[in-house]
Amino acid sequence: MTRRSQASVKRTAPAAGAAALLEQTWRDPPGLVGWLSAINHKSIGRRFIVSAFGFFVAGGLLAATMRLQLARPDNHLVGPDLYNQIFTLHGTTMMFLFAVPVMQAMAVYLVPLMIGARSTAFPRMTAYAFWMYLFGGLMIFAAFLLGMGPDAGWFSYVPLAGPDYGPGKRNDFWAQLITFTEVSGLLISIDIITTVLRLRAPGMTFARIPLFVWAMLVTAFMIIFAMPAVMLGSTMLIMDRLVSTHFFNYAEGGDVLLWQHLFWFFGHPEVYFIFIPGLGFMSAIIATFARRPVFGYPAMVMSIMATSFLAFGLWVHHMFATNVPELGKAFFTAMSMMIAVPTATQIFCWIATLATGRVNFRTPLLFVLGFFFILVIGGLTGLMLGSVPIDLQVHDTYFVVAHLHYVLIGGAVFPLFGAWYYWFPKITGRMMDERLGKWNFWLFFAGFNVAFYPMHHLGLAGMPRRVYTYPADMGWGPLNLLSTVGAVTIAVSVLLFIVNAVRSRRHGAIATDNPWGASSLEWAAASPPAAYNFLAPPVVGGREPLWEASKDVGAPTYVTGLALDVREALATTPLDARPDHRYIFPQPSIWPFVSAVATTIMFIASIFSPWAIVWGSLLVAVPVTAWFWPKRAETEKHLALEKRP
Amino acid sequence: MSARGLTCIVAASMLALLPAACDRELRKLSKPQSGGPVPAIGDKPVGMQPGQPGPGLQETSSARTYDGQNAYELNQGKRLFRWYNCGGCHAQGGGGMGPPLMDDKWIYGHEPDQIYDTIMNGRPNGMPAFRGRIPQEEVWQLVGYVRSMSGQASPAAAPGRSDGISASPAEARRTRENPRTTGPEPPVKTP
Amino acid sequence: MNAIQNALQSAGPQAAQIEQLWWLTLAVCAIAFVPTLGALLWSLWRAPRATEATPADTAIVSQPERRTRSVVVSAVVISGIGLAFLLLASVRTDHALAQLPLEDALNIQVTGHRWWWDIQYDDPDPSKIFSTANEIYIPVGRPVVITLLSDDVIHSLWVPNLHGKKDLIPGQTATMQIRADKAGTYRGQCAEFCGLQHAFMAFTVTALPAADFDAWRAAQLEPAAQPTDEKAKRGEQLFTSGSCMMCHAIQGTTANARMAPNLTHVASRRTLAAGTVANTPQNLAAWITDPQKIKPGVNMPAHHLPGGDLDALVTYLGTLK
Amino acid sequence: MTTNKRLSSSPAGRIPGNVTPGGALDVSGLPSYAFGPRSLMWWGTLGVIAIEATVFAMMVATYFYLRSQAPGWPLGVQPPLLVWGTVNTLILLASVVPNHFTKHAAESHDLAGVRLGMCLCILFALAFLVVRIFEFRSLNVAWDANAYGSAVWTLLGLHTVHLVTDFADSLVLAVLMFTGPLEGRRFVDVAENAMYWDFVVFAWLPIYAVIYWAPRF
Repeated sequence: MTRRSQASVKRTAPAAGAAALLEQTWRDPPGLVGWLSAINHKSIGRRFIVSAFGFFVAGGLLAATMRLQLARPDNHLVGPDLYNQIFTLHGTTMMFLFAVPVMQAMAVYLVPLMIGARSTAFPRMTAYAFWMYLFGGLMIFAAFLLGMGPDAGWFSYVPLAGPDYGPGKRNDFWAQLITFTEVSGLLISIDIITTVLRLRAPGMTFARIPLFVWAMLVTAFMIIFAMPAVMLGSTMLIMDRLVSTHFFNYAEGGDVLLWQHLFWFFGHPEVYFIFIPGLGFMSAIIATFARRPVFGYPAMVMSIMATSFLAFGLWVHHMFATNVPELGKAFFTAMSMMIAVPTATQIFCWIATLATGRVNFRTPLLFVLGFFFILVIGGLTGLMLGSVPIDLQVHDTYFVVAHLHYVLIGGAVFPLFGAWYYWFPKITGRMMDERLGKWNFWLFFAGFNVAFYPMHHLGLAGMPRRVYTYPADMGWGPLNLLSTVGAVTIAVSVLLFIVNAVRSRRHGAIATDNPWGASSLEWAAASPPAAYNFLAPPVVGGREPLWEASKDVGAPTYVTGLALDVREALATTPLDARPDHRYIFPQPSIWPFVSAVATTIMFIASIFSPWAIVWGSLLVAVPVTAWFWPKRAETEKHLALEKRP
Repeated sequence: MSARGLTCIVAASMLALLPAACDRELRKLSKPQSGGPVPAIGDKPVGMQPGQPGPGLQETSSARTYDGQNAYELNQGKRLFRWYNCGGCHAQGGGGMGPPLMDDKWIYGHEPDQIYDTIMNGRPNGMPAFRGRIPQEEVWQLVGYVRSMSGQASPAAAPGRSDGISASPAEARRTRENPRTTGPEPPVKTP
Repeated sequence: MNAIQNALQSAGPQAAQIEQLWWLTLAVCAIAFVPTLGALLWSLWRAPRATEATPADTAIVSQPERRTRSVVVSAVVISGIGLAFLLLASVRTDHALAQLPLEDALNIQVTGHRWWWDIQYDDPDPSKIFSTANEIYIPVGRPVVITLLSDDVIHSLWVPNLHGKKDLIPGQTATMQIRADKAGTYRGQCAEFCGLQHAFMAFTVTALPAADFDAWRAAQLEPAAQPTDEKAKRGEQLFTSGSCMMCHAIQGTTANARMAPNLTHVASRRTLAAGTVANTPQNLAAWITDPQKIKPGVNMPAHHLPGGDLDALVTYLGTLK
Repeated sequence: MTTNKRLSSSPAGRIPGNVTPGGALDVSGLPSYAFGPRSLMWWGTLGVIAIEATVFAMMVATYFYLRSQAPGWPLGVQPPLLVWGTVNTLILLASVVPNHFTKHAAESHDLAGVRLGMCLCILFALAFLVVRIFEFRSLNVAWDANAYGSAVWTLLGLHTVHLVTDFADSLVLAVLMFTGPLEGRRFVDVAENAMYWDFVVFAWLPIYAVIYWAPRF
């Protein structure tokens, strides 16, 4: 802490109206233009979460339609063409427009608060990423409503999704949606990594980073190394379709399996960058409601890292039915088994935490307990799928559908709902209704198992995935009907959640700053937090800043000396978070929004003509330059604050 | 990029339902049922001589399902062009025993109905009659595809490259020829 | 169509191997599941209750929790052992699947089409090669090597009662070794999404005693029966001079196209349109008239035949036993 | 500093939880920006570099995967002509000199040096963009001829996209350096731009090897 000792400690009277000034400096500008120019991480985070939830509901409605179609054999509610579009869009929406973005959205809102910062590292980029995500999602749903929805599955296997067997522009929209969401996801990842590494409160060393922040940091790194694969793959796909390249044309030296390798090299890690943030929510919620820090912090961190590394060695277990060399398959089976160890470790640590803690049964904890039951089942069926011989039987059957929903809904959606109940008071300043919350949980939990448990049996009884209907004499009818009943129950429980959220937002009990008696820094900010998060950014002296006294004897407890009328914050060193320099954040700007619009036009146009890339990039260059170009007035202010390194 | 492409962008991005965009991707999976008069059927088997129809199929006006801008119909047409071995004479549109189909020259006319007529009733010097051998709906699909070979279909609907040896550029990337009728005259023989 | 399709009712060594592994894995997973959830419920039951006001217990941060740690560590170790065991079992089964003895194996070549199966029985003697569609017949107890090809997109051949699935990938050749030890008919269907009618791309594998199989094979090698009565003759003429012969083949006639199922012995089949409807004259007539009603998206076109012609055609096809 | 209001005291509330209140940490003395790994922009740029390096790696992997599936390589065409690719490699490597000159000028707040350096860099950029056109001409294969053609065109295209964006960045930055408004942080932007330039140059070397030499072995 050398630099800190150098820093002189002033003691003078409180500056009058400091809070008002800061609020004025950090808040979003007024008016519609102001709304579009907003870059405050909380505004963007809120919009991000709400949009992602919107897509979750849309994807859910698609799922409900499928369940109604499958409720009885030889059903003709929707025909094969529409059904294929529906299940493709359901998978695409849930994976690309809900599961991954919603986790990043939570991070955009929470991470700066949890590490005692005032903003994400690149707020304008955060805004741009959000708009790109939103426009991409709107594009794909527009295409669907126009009868041009993608219809080759969320995995878009070639040649089915290729130019020869996927006529029209349907799958081009899919491929371009990937580009949208990847741009968004990758930018947010850079943002989160830089935020976590450089903007942590002084004293928050690596060993003191909250587990949720760890999870998001690791996830961000995974995204950076996994997403490029599918981005490249979807680009090849669109080039094959638009300009006749031959990447996937076996007759001209291409290869059909190349797509599967590229897709699953991303696709399998993707499961984990949906799952790992869920683990982060788990740790945050369990610690608070067991009234003690999570047992085995180092083990937890190590497990998250181990998972993220092993996740890159699993992709071929989606391809066991192709003729991949046997030896390779054995390796991937081994990896699939191995990745269970870190997850098991975390589960045991949480159980230990609950066993040695004092338990406060509230809705967030209920959802966490739901995780244990559902995810453990999903994990075990995962082991079965990891084994080559068993996979050969259940691969591409409803057994897999059951498994993946047990893992993703159990491992991510249940913790996520818990997280929404947990952080709702922080975001809105009001508590959610506990009684509705419990109904919401029990209906969701029951409905989920009724909907998805029977699918295990359907799969073993030979029902393949992605069939729009099935003959009556296969005997799959009753279980499918049961499953549909479960699906409806889930829909009701989600409706309850919406009702609860909307009502509580207006009439919920006023929340204190720290309604759950939690330990992490976001609970030191107001509920809802002021635009500037912390009037005096905190200095951290331990892993549980709100629970334990500072471990750094005689260390200061808060930061002063930051400008009030300029968006200025403290940048710290990556490892041990020592104060490094004062970082000046950009002002709100309309240009990220305009740039996103321009990029959207370019991307959609390039579905129809390769030349759109050329004139489109010129179209994008203009707003991006304007975005970067500094304002004279701001520069003046900065010069006044300037101090050379 | 094409005007149609632009309309599609506007449609998609503005969520406005433009019929142009919808129809192009529509898949009419259930063809219209037809009644209508029962034509007389020749009783002796017919070979593939020009101008002589095969027996059996009942034709109806309601079966005119031509849509030269529908991606699915065009793609089906391309499949049938391969299945019925049209390439045997016309190659991949480049022409062989039969005239090329990629260029702007149409001996017997480029209008859909003229092409339909050519396929159904055949033409002198080699083009067999497919009446009675290919159902009307499929002939109309072939008509749409044949026109797309010289770029008459929107690039947003015309087929892309096939999964096979690519002899000629994909229909979606062909330059739109300005069709002109050159016949009636014997088809150009290329050695 | 009332054939069974179930991964847990094995009728051959391959499926049996997998079934054993399945039950073993299930047992191990149950052994893992019960104590884990038990431990969770137990700790929740005995842990003292608290409210958000309860001061957090941070003492434990400073003093190490040796007992808890040893419990957690041993739990991790045990699960590690369980996983290693499962891995071993899985690899062993995988090995066993590759060891099916193949002497005097029957060679069948299956080509996937949207949305039906072209089946060709290979033989060193070319005159003994024949094609059929959607219904595979094999002798009981004799190994069968199936060569898998695709004509368009990726399909996957799956007969759960006999073996796991194997993909048919365009531009690649895969093989699958099976053996049926129980006589019977086993249903299978395409397991890789292949477009509009993926749901109705089914087939059956019928295991016959050796003698019956040879009889069946001899019958299949015969060319189509010559029509005797006038109506059937008319039907054949319609078939060979009309649009049917553009895609279908019937051995012993001029029809020899390969785009659609070989109909030489169509009357001997259980179902039409790859397991979509039962093979009855009514269904056949409906199918010829408007296939899209029965199997939307199928490549078979509608045929608006005058009543008499339709009747003749159906009668003729009915004679192709 | 007088024009700027600062919070220089213990505020009411908002001090994290039950931590025993110590003193304040006054950071007004710290620099308002920093170079290299100390700057946030450096980490942002590093993130972008990581992503793009992964894309290149994936594309190279694709190239060799396709090659491993092919009967012969390159698929029935001549390998690319060496001359233009090699010329461009030399130009790119040479551009490292003015680039680093610019970087050092920026780090020592030498505006004149930065202006000169950036102009030189832009001249180099123009040079390798022009030569790049001839490179595409000398590939001896069309992108739609076969999978090999698709792979090399995509690989070369990907890198060209980076050349173009880097050229555009530098151009905008150079203009800014002449027109202003300027502050110390702008020198950081110049330094990070130089770092990205280095990436584009050194990422080229493996790509050059793959495009021009791999088909010859």
